[in-house]
Amino acid sequence: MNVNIRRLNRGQLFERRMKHKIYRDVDAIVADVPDGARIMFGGFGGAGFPNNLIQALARRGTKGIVAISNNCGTHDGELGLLFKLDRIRHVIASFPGPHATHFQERFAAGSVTLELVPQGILCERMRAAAAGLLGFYSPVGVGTEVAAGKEERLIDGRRGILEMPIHADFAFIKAQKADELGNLTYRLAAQNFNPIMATAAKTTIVEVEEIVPVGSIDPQSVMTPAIFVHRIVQAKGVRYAG
Amino acid sequence: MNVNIRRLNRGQLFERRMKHKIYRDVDAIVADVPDGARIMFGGFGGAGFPNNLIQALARRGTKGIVAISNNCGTHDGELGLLFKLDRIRHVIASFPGPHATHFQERFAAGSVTLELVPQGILCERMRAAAAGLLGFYSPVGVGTEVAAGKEERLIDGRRGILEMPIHADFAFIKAQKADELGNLTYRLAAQNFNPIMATAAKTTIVEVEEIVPVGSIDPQSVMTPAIFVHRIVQAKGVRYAG
Amino acid sequence: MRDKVRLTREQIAKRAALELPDGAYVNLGWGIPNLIADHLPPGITAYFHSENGILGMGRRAKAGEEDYDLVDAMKVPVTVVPGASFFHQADAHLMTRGGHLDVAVLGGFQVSEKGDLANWKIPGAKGSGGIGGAMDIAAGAKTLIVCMEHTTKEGAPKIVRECTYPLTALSCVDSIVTDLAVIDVHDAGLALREVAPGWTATEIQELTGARFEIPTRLLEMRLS
Amino acid sequence: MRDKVRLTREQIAKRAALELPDGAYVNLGWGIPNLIADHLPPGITAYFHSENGILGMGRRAKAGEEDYDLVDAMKVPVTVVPGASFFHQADAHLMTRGGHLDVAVLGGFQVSEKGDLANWKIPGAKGSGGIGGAMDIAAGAKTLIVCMEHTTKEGAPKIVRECTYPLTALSCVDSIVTDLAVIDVHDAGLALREVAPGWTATEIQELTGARFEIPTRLLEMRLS
Repeated sequence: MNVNIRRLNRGQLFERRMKHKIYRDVDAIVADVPDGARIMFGGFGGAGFPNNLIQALARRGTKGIVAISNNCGTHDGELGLLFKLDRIRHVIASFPGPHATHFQERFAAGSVTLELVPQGILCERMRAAAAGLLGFYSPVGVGTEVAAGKEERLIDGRRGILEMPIHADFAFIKAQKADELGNLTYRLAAQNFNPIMATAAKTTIVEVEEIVPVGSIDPQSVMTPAIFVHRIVQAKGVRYAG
Repeated sequence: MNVNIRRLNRGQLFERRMKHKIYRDVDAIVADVPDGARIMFGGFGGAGFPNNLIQALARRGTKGIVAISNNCGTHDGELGLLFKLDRIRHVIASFPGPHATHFQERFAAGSVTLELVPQGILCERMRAAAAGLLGFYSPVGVGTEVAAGKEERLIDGRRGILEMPIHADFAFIKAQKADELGNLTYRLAAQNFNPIMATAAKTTIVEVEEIVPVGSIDPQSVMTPAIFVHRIVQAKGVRYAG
Repeated sequence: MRDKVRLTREQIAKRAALELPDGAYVNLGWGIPNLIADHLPPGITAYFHSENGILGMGRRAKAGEEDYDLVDAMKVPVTVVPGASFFHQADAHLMTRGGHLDVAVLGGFQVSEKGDLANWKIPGAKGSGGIGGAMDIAAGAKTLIVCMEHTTKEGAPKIVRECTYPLTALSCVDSIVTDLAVIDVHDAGLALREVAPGWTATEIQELTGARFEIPTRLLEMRLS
Repeated sequence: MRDKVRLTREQIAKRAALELPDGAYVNLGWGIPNLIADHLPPGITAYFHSENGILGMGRRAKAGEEDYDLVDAMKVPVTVVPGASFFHQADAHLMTRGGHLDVAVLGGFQVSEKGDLANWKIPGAKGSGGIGGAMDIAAGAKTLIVCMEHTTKEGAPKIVRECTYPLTALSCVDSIVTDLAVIDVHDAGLALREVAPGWTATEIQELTGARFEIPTRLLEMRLS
């Protein structure tokens, strides 16, 4: 790397700042997540799920959650645990999934409500929140159930519906590495929703496989810049194999 | 990299496809850019300008260009050359710049028209085009000259103005490396507008410092995936030092 | 009279694979389309896109080779080809919605004569249903091919005048490849292009819920 | 009577630097704000954002150290600190507009009593003018501080009831640091917080185009 790195002689201060972000355990990092919180959960296809944070949240007992997630878990795994324990009251998802048994039971019984959103629009509505936009017109879902109740408009000869930003109080995400300032990297297809959600919530909580010293991630390889990351915990990988 | 790489036994075909993208010289790569073309030009602050492509376009003689660019050149450098030769009739820019002398003269004389756009909104309107969105509401510029003629609307208590996508026929961009399929990397702050413009135009033409074999860029380090890149030429770096 | 052949799912996939131009960027949906990757004709390269952030997806991982951070949209461990790239889901759908994919091939429950597609929800089926990436892909692909059986298990036509199933997108389908025919969707309506071996255009029309134009020279579906 | 001191540009920058919370993500605009990076008080770390795609921008590059792919928004070759990151301009402005920057410090031509800012165009000036990133930054920063001279060269107030210059953003300014005072913008209007050494609140009010509230305990501007 032919980058000029400024030598900082403020080791202590850096450390003080770092300490604000790094937590020793997964229970402490979710300890203030209140009932009724709107929470984004990363992960797709078994990859990149913040399973340790989800399990810590289950232990904490937070209820009345509004969850934003591509799917609704796999049996007891991933978000499945929080549905099983009746902690989620409403979910915004693109593909709840046939194996999201705890969700499906509660959805059928009417104890959980669902807003079904096309997957790319789910991403884009979160990104709009992250980017300070107030809404956008999209051709996706025009003429389908998804358009119900949404304003439709003809723009340059194309039909579009107005989509609104999705904001959240917390994002629970999973990354591969964090440096002590909160710069993140992800592995292969385990990025999925994580980098978007990291930018879209008021407080982003990340579980990582490894915490590395500041300066050890090439600035050109950072996938989520530290500005978006508020709390970090190192947690042993847990993958639901269901 | 713990990625499973499929061994392809289709070397010849890969090569045929590559040949569609790789051009031998900068004059050939712009030979079909017609009068009146809408062209996005990357670059910011002297970094990441496709100066070789700009000079080739000047030699070709394309006129009546609608240019989309953060600024309007530095004296004879960057876009300055095309203004000097009276090849640009309209420009969408965020900061034409005090050193854009050829532009400023023509703007004062009325022979070039300007749409002035906030820099982030310039990015976002190009991204909307790239992402298949039809428009978006933004709080930027509310109550200012920028809002003139735009629809304003109150959304969740915030004032927003409707911004439309910016499409283009061509993007002229500069990258550090391309592999033979068109995967790109950029160096340090020389990314700037290039990755966005690459996604937003019908035909993306890139000048690179180096063309490398397929497979030599780590899939996790690709900054612009090959799907966005249509033509590649290796060109010796030209930086305008004005 | 020749035997009437109904194509297998693999044969439908093989026939659809012939529609891919060399070097195309392609997204394959669930079901029959997902079989296409294994049935590319010799001499054709396609770069497969997965909406979870992969361009240049390769074959499925072999036993022992699985990396669960490298899965396709169906959770199946896969591989990547040289020249692949990874990105996040918003960029993956910038590609789908923004017209960057040359071809998408999706499964279908119904296709209308105007090219409307219904492929995400069966009326009356149990559960919440799920959209996934289908609506973004259908709205944005340059060319959309639907692969499906020509009729339901009960024999009802799946190519219809108006879809009665919940829609995925309006006027999005370019071609339909079924076990009985290849049918194109034009502005003027449907046009039969090929029939499965042994079938006449009239017989296909009887199993189709919308009228199609019959070409002067009707081709037989190539199976390889 | 004490000598009346007007702060130098460096002193304005130094005073503004005291407003930065430790660990803040900060964007500095052209002019006086750009001097702040060199005047951080001891014990304070700030991470500087540049709208061309840098977070963690460091000091200017020394002679011989310049890399022209690593420049700030003013084209000046810079360095980065450990823990920096690079990204494209759309992501850089996702940060500005989306409320991710803790503090932005911009220059100003005029600030109104409602916190409206005019800082991009002087009426009647030659040339096209240019907005750059100012409107995105002003619309989105969590805290916006304006650094400027208290009056124009001709002595006209730059803090006014209504801006007469072309606006950058409405109701965006939180605090104003000038060569004569620190003034906060509250919902109820302006509030004087500090005055330059030797000045009284009344004297500052005479040079200010809008009324401000005077605190019971008026502080003197700290210069270091």
